[in-house]
Amino acid sequence: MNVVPELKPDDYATDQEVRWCPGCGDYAILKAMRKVLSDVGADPEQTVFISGIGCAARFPYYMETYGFHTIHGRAAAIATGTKLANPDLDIWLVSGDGDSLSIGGNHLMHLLRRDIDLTYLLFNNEIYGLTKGQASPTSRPGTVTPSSPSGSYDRPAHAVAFALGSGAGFIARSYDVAQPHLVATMKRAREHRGTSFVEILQNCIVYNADIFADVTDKKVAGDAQIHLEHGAPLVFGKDGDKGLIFDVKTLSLKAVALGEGGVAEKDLLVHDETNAVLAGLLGAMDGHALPMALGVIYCAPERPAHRPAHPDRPRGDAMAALLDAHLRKGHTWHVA
Amino acid sequence: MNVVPELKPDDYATDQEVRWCPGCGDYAILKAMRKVLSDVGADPEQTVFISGIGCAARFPYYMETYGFHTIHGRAAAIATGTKLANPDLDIWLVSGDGDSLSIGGNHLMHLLRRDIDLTYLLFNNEIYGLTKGQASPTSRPGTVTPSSPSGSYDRPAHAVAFALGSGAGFIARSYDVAQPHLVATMKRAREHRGTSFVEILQNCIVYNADIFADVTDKKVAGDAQIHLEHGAPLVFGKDGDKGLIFDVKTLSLKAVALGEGGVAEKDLLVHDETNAVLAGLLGAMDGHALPMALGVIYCAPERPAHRPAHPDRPRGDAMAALLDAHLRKGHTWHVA
Amino acid sequence: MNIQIQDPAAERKTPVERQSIEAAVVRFAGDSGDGMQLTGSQFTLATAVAGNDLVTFPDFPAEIRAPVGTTFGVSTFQINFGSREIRTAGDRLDVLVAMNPAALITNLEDLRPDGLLIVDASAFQDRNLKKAGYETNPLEEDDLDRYRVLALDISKLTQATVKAVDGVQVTNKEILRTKNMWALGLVLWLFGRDVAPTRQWLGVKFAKLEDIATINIAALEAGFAFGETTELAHNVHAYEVPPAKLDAGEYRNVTGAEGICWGLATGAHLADLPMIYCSYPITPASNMLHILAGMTGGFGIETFQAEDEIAAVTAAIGASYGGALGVTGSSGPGIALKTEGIGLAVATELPIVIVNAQRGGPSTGLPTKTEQSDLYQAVFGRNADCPLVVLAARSPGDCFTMAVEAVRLATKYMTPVMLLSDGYIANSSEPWSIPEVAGMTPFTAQTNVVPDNFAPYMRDADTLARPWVAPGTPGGIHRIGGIERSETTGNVSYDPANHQTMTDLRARKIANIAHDVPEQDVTRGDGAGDLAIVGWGSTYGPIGRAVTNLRDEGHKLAHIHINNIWPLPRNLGALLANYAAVLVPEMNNGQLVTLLRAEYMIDARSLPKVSGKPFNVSEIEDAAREFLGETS
Amino acid sequence: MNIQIQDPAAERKTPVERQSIEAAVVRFAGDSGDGMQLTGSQFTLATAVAGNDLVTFPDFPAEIRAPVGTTFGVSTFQINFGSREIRTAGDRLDVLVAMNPAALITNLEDLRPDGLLIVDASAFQDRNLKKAGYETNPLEEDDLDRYRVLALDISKLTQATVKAVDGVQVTNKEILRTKNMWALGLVLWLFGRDVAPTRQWLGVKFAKLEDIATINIAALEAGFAFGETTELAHNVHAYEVPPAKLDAGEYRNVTGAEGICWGLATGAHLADLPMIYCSYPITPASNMLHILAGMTGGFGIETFQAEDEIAAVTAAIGASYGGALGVTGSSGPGIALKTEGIGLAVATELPIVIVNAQRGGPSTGLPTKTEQSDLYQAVFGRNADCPLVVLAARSPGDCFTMAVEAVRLATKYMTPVMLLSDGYIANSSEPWSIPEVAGMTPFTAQTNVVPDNFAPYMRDADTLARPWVAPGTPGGIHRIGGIERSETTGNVSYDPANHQTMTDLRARKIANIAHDVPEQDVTRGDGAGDLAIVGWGSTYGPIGRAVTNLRDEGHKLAHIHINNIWPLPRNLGALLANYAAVLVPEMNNGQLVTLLRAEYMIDARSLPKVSGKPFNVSEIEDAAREFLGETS
Ligand SMILES: Cc1ncc(C[n+]2csc(CCOP(=O)(O)OP(=O)(O)O)c2C)c(N)n1
Ligand SMILES: Cc1ncc(C[n+]2csc(CCOP(=O)(O)OP(=O)(O)O)c2C)c(N)n1
Ligand code: SF4
Ligand code: SF4
Ligand SMILES: [Mg+2]
Ligand SMILES: [Mg+2]
Repeated sequence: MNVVPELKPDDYATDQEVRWCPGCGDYAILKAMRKVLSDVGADPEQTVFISGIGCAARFPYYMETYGFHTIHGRAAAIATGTKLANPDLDIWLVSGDGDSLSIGGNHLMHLLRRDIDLTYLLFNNEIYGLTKGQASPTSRPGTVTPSSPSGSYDRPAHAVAFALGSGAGFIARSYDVAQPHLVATMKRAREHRGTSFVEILQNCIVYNADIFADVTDKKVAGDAQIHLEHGAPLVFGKDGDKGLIFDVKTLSLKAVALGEGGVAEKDLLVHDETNAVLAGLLGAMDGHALPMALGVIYCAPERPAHRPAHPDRPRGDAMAALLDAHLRKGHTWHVA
Repeated sequence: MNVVPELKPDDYATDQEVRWCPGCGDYAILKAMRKVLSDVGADPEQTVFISGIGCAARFPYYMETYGFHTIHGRAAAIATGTKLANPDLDIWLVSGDGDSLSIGGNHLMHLLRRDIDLTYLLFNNEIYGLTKGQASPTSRPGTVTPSSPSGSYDRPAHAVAFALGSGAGFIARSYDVAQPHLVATMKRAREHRGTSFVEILQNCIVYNADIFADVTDKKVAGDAQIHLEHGAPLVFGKDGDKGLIFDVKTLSLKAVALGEGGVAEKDLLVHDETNAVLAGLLGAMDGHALPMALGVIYCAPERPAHRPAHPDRPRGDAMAALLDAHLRKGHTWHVA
Repeated sequence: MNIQIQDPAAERKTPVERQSIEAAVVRFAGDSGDGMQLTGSQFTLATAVAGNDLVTFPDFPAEIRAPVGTTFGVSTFQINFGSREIRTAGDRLDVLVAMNPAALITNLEDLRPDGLLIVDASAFQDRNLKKAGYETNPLEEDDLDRYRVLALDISKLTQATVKAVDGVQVTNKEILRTKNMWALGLVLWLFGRDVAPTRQWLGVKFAKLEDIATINIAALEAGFAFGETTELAHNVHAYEVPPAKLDAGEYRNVTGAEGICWGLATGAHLADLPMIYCSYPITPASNMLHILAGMTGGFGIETFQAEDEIAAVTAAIGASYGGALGVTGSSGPGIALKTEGIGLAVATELPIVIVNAQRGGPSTGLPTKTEQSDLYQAVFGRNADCPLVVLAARSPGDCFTMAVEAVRLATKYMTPVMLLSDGYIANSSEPWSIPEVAGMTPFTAQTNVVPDNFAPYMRDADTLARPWVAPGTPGGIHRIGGIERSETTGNVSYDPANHQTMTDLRARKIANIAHDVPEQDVTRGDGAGDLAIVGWGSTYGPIGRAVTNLRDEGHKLAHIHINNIWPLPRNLGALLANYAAVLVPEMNNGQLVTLLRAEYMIDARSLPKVSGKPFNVSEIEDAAREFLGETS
Repeated sequence: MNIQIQDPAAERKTPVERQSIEAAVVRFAGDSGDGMQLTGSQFTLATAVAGNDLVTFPDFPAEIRAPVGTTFGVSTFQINFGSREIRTAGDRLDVLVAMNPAALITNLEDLRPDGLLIVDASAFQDRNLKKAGYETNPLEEDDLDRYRVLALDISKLTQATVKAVDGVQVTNKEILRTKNMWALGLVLWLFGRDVAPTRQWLGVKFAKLEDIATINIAALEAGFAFGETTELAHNVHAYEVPPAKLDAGEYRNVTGAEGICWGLATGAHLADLPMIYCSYPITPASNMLHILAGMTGGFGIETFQAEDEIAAVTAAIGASYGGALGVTGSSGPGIALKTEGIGLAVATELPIVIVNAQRGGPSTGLPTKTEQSDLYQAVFGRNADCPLVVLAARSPGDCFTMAVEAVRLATKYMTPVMLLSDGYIANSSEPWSIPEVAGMTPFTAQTNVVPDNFAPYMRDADTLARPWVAPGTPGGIHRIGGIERSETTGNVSYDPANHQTMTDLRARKIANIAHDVPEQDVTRGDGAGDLAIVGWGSTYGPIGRAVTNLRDEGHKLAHIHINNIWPLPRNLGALLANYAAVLVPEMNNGQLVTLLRAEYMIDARSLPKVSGKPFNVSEIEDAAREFLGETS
């Protein structure tokens, strides 16, 4: 690797005009991404953005790194091939909720179980942006769209639950305009070895505007969000006056008011990002009855890599000799 | 529906020669299936078996009901179409672990989240039988096969965890030769409304013989299995002398010996099949540190069906009139 | 040059004298946010109501909402209308309305010399000019001298109008959004059209936003009044385009997407089947999903938005297996994904209809642009010998007819039918003589009747179709599958002779359909001559116009337009042999031409165009002239 | 009829007199559990070592392990060997070894009249007879009179032999499993072959099971000795098949699957690239995955068993994007699923090799049977105008050559290359003169070199290839994608003229490859004549034999065998024009013939065969005779 001069966020911008709708949450994510790369001093030549198809998937065009805008739903498989070809690359995968969880669900599942070392950013706007607003698998029941004029029927897919069920080793969540939080979360994801899965709630201002406002709106954020920190008690609330405890009877989480009924911070559940069961409980909270969990929901302890390292090979004559020997293995005979 | 005469298990057999390897676990499942239909008095004319491709997927040929042997991995989508066309049908979907969790993972996920009312039988032999023994996504790491001569690398997919993560409403497990248990489990699955997902451990005697023996072998079954019953304490062990408790510190299950340290049956966890968190914990037990859970692992409380009932339509002239009116909606004009 | 910026307070002029013309091509071009599609549709409506024949061509940007003022954010709507038969959206514009510099720079080259250019001068500001790539303001240069330019400060004009309306509570932004209605009003006046239908439509659209309705209507009427009352530049005439001689009947505008959906619904009705439309969104096929999802009023239509295209086609197969009419629709890349599934439908001989709204490729290609390059895929694009029926629609109205035919053939012959439309047909519209569904002959398909001596692969002696017995049918228990099946019984068979028999049967069944579809007619011209121009799909318009023009010049050529792509019409080979030369214009690199050459050993020549745009009439004329021994 | 069941204790006979013959066809047929594939391979080895030319044809049941004794559980292995050039596995059998009634009933019709039938009489028991569908024991009827029948109680013979071996601890079941070795011994004797290679092989195979090795070797030698010592029926001769005149060199047997894998590995070496083979198991392509997965000894080959075929092809694309040689292999239905992905490789101009081991279809079809019916899919089967290179291998050895060529063309022209083999080639074997990799000219591909004035879609003036710059390369940062790209810069472009340019470039790049591949030669015969029989792929053998036979009879015909399916060889049209007629035998319903007719306007005629079986030489001869004006 060559020495990378210090780069500012803007140095990661290409000369291509950014073509999202004005006000789209994707702009904020783009901004955060450039900051992440600048902060960690990423070498643009060793960095690759791979995406599927969708509004989100235009991302690579705007990053002055290597980039591949592929086809709908297959970015996970393509990135797997690229990583196998060159394990040194720092690969970022950008994909929408339709791209990831509708047509691409199978590849996402297998990427996660194979734990290929890359960072997966799922831009979840709960809608198909690029194709003009049809319901996505993450759309809430009853979402009225051109393809569901009487409201969508199907129970939504849940990104975090799906990732856990698929065996993901790293799961985090943030949202578009939560700049410092998003930047920090993406950095953690980049550090983790194996597939790091990050759900980013993203506002599609045209087809699903403000769908996350009940969680992200500044006015409600305090009570509707909980920011996770490994080893720290699960405190939330505008004034840090609430917390989560575990109810053994129902095997579920419960919100409590600190101070009330004698509950102190020490009585609260402590976040353990290595605990998959806790991850399932936290991941499921939707910001209504319980606050939505943001940050690193799950980070499995280092898992053994089973796939052998990239195979070495001799070159030139040495390889020719190897092949010539291989072709002559087993029974051969000579004709004079 | 017409009156169905009483049918014996053998009455559900076709005239086609069964073409599995002698000793294959599929025979036992076939036997159980015929018994299920006979026991519940299923009308063969209202019953359909739909399968993908694989050894397991030959199933429909052997059932004297309607049947469709389709293509690899797509049975879930095909069955969805059939159910939409005729909601009265009793549909059984038969699929191998490769068919379901490799090529077919995406359709399985979406079937489960849509909760289409049918019974899904996943024959898990942890191997690709039909194509002669390659590793499947459920194969254990290190499985030596023609496609993984140095042992398979990838972390296995977990059927129950995947089903939970996909939002399944009914999840059960049994195994091929556990005849009464398998029959009872399939009956429960059939009764449940929505997609009932049943993992059946199945012995592929040719390519993965006895891979489940450490759980299913009569000699170890007592300690390696736990049979779930809703509302009953989680007791297991050859002599019913062990049980499961919940460890709040680690949010995990723990096996205890009854009597030891004063643990009595009343201290044990009670199975609540409506609790998804418990389902996750039970489903993950693999028969080694903790016994493998058999029976109904999860059965969600009745969930509202969002999809409207099959649309009614007028016929003949009435429909023609409806269409003629529709074509004339909006601006029209007359040319004389 | 001297551009005259009109003042709204200009004097009242003398009563309008309208110049009568046979046809005109108008294009509205503006920013995506400028509402050009609505403007175009409303002008279309007024034009249709006035009795003209017409063809429209909407062209959207690929971006959802591109930044304001950019060239890639320009949205256009073109209409060709006239008192004669209109076949294309028109090669060259008579009138271009450009709402900003980006719209001007990207559309000007299509305006004919001396054509009328209406621009919103208020949008020609520094920022906009720069975004469009202009160094200087074109309105102040003399590059526009070849056109008749009407540069108006539409912002100011609109604002003035709306301010005059009493008691409405609107923002300036809302006022400026009505500029398109002002422009529409002016163009309506230009062609002597009625504002009433648009006024009515605005009232309905903004029923819940009364003030918005009011200001839009005010702007519309102001634009019209401006034409009526203001002395425009000396070279701006008002026109009259008399009604076309259309057959008597009730008419409406129809887009290709509507035509297909209504045709499918009608086909399902004629077959007496419920229909399940299984699809995954993709441009330009999504419209069909939207239209059918909206047909909730008891048509027996269910839509299923699948997780991907594979699920869509296989769910359609499952639906047909279950006794409904399974239909799936997509566009090139999505159809590619359906390939394996379609093979299953061929093997199990289940009827499904697959609609392909073709778009530019390969791969993601040009999703919002038109092309007809999936003919190879339709006819040949499956593993093994895997024949099916391929139909192509030639116009929005023809979409209806072909969709009905697709259902008829699928259900009668128990086969998948692929119906090809394209991005152009799907979105463009034409006046359509509304058919009478009540008068159509049913072709009832029965899925719950078990024939005597039933076997799943027994065959009708004429059609070679196997019986369609859906699960749930008493007495019909059987099993089917994708492994080769024994003739008649349908049981799995690896027997070599049986495989040969079944392969032959599958091919013969499809080939025989040629006897059940019309002979190929000569669309225009005589049954023999110097040149046949053979087309399919949406080249219908430009080929037709080109042939008419050349025949008017005395050339002996004919237009032959093929709807039955596979099997080809039974007389086609003989017919084509009557012409000295055969030319095949296609919006692809020469696909039908391969088929014709292979089938008939006729030295058909290709005229390919792969630019994402329909043919211009002149392109076809030019190529034809070469064959006719002339250089134009 | 009078069948003589031989007694092992029969008298020693007079020294063997061997009848010298030019060639012989032998088929071993038995239950799946009878080890016929091993038996056949060992006989092949001995035959190859003896210097014969040969072709083999293994045929497995579709079932993994069908119930014992059933007709659908029969497994066969056929070998044609001789002192002349051998081109097919042979139409008619000279010797049939049938280990049970099911093997007899399903194979007898291929035995030539007066052919030698060796049966294990001990298997002709009631149960087995019934399972095979015999009402009575055929060995006791006179239907077999037209053959020379050697019915032996091989069970008894084997048991007797093994019992004579000292000190082994084996079960009776294990003893009976050596019957195949006994039969092999006898057939080895029949043709005067050496048992040594098999003895050695058994020693290695059962290195850890000494007793099993011992009894197998004992059975093998006993079978041989039985022939040597026993007075066989008067009409059973021993044969001698002298060595063939093969070119000097080191030889081995190679299957098509091996040929392709080793060719890919060699190609990757010549291109100096690591290779990543991405695949999803499917018959008959899985073997390639198995072989390559086994090549762990430092060849720079990685295998990736993907979750499905879409992931396989797209991972291969990702691998090539990453700077490795991405390869994917599958069979018809799996290739169908790759269609969309391949379009991306065409659009982004990334090199991948796609191997299609074709099988019977449509849909699941006949997975274990051969067919060459994916030519349409290979050439035409994608959405839009989406050209790529299609190559076909004609024999197991040719698989190696074509795989190297596929890598060369893919990397030189930055294009996907589809390489067609089939179930027959993949599994059958032939002696192969082992090439010297060390002597081959490299065609190094560089993925980490940035050309001057780099732009991702700049092009080499000769090849029209764009540069291959993998991520990680200093100074080469760029982005690519599936949306249409601007010429040179590769930035997204919706410009109509650019799309036309790029479409033309894509087509021209592939068409130009015709100048870089050999001109079409005449495989056999002269460059002009009454008839050209044109073939591709695995029809090579039967066409070659048929043409040789007919030329020996004095007919003026030639065999032209095409390896370059797309683009077709540049001289092919002119060459074919030299023949009065062109006949195209294909194991499909006439696919290459479509291409030839469309391209060259030559009235080529199809000889289709779609039975899951290779052509018989006689079928081609008969069809050719009709063209040559004779009825045979
Ligand atoms: C094979 C295929 N099917 C369908 C499409 C059309 N398509 C493009 S993006 C998209 C979904 C976009 O939604 P999402 O992934 O959520 O991304 P967003 O636009 O919301 O960022 C669809 C259906 C396609 N390009 N290719
Ligand atoms: C599209 C496609 N890809 C691959 C195959 C080959 N194939 C058939 S069955 C199968 C997997 C079988 O494994 P599983 O689903 O576990 O079923 P089992 O045979 O073990 O019962 C594969 C890979 C196919 N038929 N079609
Ligand atoms: S459609 Fe939605 S997601 Fe797409 S660019 Fe516009 S605002 Fe963003
Ligand atoms: S291969 Fe395995 S799963 Fe398949 S039939 Fe044989 S034993 Fe059963
Ligand atoms: Mg989205
Ligand atoms: Mg399996």
